[in-house]
Amino acid sequence: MSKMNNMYSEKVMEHFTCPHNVGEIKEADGIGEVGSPVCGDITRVYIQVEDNIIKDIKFKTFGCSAAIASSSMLTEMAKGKTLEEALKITDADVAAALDGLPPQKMHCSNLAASALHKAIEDYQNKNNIAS
Amino acid sequence: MSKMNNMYSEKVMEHFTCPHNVGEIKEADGIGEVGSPVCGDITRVYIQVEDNIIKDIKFKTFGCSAAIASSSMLTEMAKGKTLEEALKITDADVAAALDGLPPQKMHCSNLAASALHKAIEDYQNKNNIAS
Amino acid sequence: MRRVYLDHSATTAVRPEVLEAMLPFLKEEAFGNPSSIYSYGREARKAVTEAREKVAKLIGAKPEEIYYTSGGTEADNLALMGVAAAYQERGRHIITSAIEHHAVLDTAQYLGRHGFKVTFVPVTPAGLVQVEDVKRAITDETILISIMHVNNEVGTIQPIREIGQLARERGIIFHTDAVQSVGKLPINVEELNVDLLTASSHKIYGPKGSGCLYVRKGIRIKPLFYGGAQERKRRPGTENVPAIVGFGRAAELAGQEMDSEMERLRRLRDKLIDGVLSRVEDVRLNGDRQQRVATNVNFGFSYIEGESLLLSLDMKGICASSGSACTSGSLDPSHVLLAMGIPHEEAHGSVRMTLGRDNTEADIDYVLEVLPEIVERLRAMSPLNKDNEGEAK
Amino acid sequence: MRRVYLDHSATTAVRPEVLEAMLPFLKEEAFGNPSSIYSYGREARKAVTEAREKVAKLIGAKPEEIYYTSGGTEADNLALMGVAAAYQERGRHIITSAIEHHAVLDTAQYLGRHGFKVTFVPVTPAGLVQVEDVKRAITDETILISIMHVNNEVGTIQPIREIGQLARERGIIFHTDAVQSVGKLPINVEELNVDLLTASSHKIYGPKGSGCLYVRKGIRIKPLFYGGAQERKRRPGTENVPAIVGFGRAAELAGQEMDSEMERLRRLRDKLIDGVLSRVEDVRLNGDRQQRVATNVNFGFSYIEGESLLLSLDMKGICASSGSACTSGSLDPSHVLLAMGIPHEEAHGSVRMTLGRDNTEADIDYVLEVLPEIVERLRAMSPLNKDNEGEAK
Ligand SMILES: Cc1ncc(COP(=O)(O)O)c(C=O)c1O
Ligand SMILES: Cc1ncc(COP(=O)(O)O)c(C=O)c1O
Repeated sequence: MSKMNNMYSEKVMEHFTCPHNVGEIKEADGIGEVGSPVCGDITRVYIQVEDNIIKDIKFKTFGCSAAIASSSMLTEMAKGKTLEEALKITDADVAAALDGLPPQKMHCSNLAASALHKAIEDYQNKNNIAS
Repeated sequence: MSKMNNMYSEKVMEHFTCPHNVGEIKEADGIGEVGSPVCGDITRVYIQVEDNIIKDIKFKTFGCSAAIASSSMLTEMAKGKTLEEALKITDADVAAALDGLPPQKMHCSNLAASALHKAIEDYQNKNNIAS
Repeated sequence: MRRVYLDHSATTAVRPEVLEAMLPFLKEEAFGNPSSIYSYGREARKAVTEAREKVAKLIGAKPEEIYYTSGGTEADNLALMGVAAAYQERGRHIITSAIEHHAVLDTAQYLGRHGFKVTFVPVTPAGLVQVEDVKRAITDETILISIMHVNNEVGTIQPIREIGQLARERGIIFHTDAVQSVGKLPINVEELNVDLLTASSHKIYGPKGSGCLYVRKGIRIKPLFYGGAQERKRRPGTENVPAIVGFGRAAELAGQEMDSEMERLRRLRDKLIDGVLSRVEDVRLNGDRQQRVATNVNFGFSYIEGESLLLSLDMKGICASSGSACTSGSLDPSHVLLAMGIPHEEAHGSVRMTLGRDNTEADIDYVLEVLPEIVERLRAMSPLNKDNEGEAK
Repeated sequence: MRRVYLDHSATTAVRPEVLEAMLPFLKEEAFGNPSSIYSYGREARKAVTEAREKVAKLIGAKPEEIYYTSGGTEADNLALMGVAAAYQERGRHIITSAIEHHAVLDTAQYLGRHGFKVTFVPVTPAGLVQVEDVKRAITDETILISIMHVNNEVGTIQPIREIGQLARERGIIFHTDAVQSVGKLPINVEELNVDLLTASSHKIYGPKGSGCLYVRKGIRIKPLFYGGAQERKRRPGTENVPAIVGFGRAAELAGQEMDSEMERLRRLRDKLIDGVLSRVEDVRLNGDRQQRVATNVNFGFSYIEGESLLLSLDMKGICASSGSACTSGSLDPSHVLLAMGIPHEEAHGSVRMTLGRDNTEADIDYVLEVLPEIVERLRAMSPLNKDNEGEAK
């Protein structure tokens, strides 16, 4: 067991305690999922797209506090952005917006941006848009 | 460094603090010495013999508290005894009379009886007595 | 906020009586080096000897069979490495189990990389080593069997006496890591047929920094390291006198109070187990319910991950621990739960709560009030939650 | 009776300020396991980190270069065994000195029995290692040089910076056992050119049960034993938090007070040396008078044996130690004194008095009053005393 808790920023704790945009979007325009149960971390992102803009976004996460906080932060960052803008958000950007994550959390609990990219891809595939 | 001090009996401490018969006998009838500086323990016993009896006995010891106490005790035990009786005193007898000695002290710091035996031998040699 | 400490298997606070016994050996009064011959040293020496008697008594050993170490980890290593080095001419096969603490497991693996063959016997889904499996693993080359007494994660009590009997019949040395059973189960090294036994002070309300290895008279071990003549050259270095004195006092108190205290904790444990099982769905008690130490509870909550559960509990003042990989920095969750055949995602969602002397019935009531809410909240966020998905669609 | 403790090189009492810093980590307040993620654990983790910074600062190292151990002996072993195991492919020759503490000496001898060649460089009659001798001992196979900073028996300060320079030029790893210099001499691992350095808490008014090995970034070491991930896997086992916190506080105080305190002790030391040399005949100061730590006095009294001298001093309330074989259970007196060329019988009659913060000028006056009488009394019993015999005849 380790010592990540005293390394969590206040931002992480805020987003973990009261995560934003938890849930699903029925009949979402795109769904993306990354992670695996083996890693102990699965993040699923749902998006609703209108006029190339992310109108609504929701997530479900099975994972540690860092994973939950990352998902919450990601959805806040992506909402209202164009798909092109949203695709530029990286996992590192999410971590930075959370005032950093402990090193051992970077590789595994910080997958929300990747899930979003997959959701956008899903949307583009469904709508035959070349990415 | 070790723990012998709490193992010393009160008898040992008594004889170490106020040893009996310290010193030399000028023109002694017999002198015996055992031990070596390497071992850190040398005991020399001087005897004065009259009518086959140990009239006077003195010792000098370079050694630890156990060695000094053993010498003191030995001289007390031997004084007034016939040579035959004195030859029967063993190092183990001396240790027993001191209410025991710590195990690591038995082989090295408990040589007084041996020194006495040598002193008696010396006396017998000088006086051509077969032992 | 109420603070409920439920991680007594990780470490415990030093009891006031124990601290009181230690203090003179920290301060001017009696801080001396036990190897010295003057009075300060004598007092320290005497105290170390008395503590040795107390520790020995708790496990039915002779004082001269106790070797102090810095803790359980070092004692486990001394047992395995010490026996391996001393008996390697006789054979190079070691048997241990898949659910040992890392102090045994990693050491066995180290030996496995350095000329020894190691068999890790499996466990049942309930977390129990089977004597038959140990028996089957024995070869002519087997010099050592090391099976823990009580598992630190799921609290299961292993059949030590039977394995010891088997080892004895075959002339094999038998070690048990009893860090989680000392002070919690009656232990007698004769009745249990063990040759070496590990104990740790800070698990029984003694200070950190002390532990011991019991080594049956006649069994040889090589030291882990070299220096002064302390602990009859098996464990050199200035003795940690205050910690040793504290360990002794803690052992004494543990022996005196064991029966009544374990009865009390068993009741609290059962209340906690039954309460959670009846209030929360999709939860499983990890580890055998019968062959279980009085202090251990370990739940697997489906659909959620342990670290976020722990942190949520901590925010409510409840200290627990988890088999989650996310608390260990590695990717795999608890090797113990995996060895019991629990799937990865379920293992990630496990939480251990271990009871101790400061826990009361009110503590358990509080946990039973708080825990179900937290589980519900986290499950609502989880993509694995089947019910949840059903609703959503 | 006055009690004068003059064995500060053996061990010291925990300072009140240090004890105060430790107490919360023993009691309910903050006893947690630093590996846990809940609040109790966080406090412990933070305290361990802060202590690491304090210890690092005292020797001019970075916090992440400090590995806590259970004490000096373990740290010395970790240095020698750890480097030997990690670099054995590069070469199998180790250089150390004839006057090291047993924690280095015996470990080097162990390695000498297990595939390594070990050279023990000699010392001068004043107890000093000569850089030239180290230089001559170097071969293409040399992977490690280990020379202590200050000798524990005679207090001599070794030319560490020069040996470090030499090692660096030859690409050889350099370890110094600084147990007797930390807190007594200014130490900066950069300026001293050392790659590994051993320190021990209980020699600087910290608690027993903690010490550390400084390992320069980039130097590899293999652990002595296996288990949890503590100390970046170099030293597994639940951290001894109270002892670590105490070690940190002790290091901090030692750094703050070193200059003035060592000046004070140097004066007391010189008073004791000059006083004894002028009052007692046939006495020799063992160890160089100039290259000497401020706290050490070591006399050789001809014609008498150390243990009886120690016991006599103890009866007067004075705690000292001795190079006498009679205090070690072995036949040979101190290997340090013998390596300095002192004859056996003289070595047997040596006494070490090491000063510390509780010593006052009045203590020295008392020793100067009592010691000559004791020496005289014991000499009167000695068959080696030439004067004495002269008189008697
Ligand atoms: C079963 C078991 N063995 C060994 C250990 C290691 O003990 P310590 O923390 O005293 O090194 C522990 C505790 O962490 C344990 O639970
Ligand atoms: C020079 C030296 N090295 C190592 C040690 C061993 O330290 P510890 O007693 O902390 O194991 C000592 C003290 O005994 C020492 O003086």
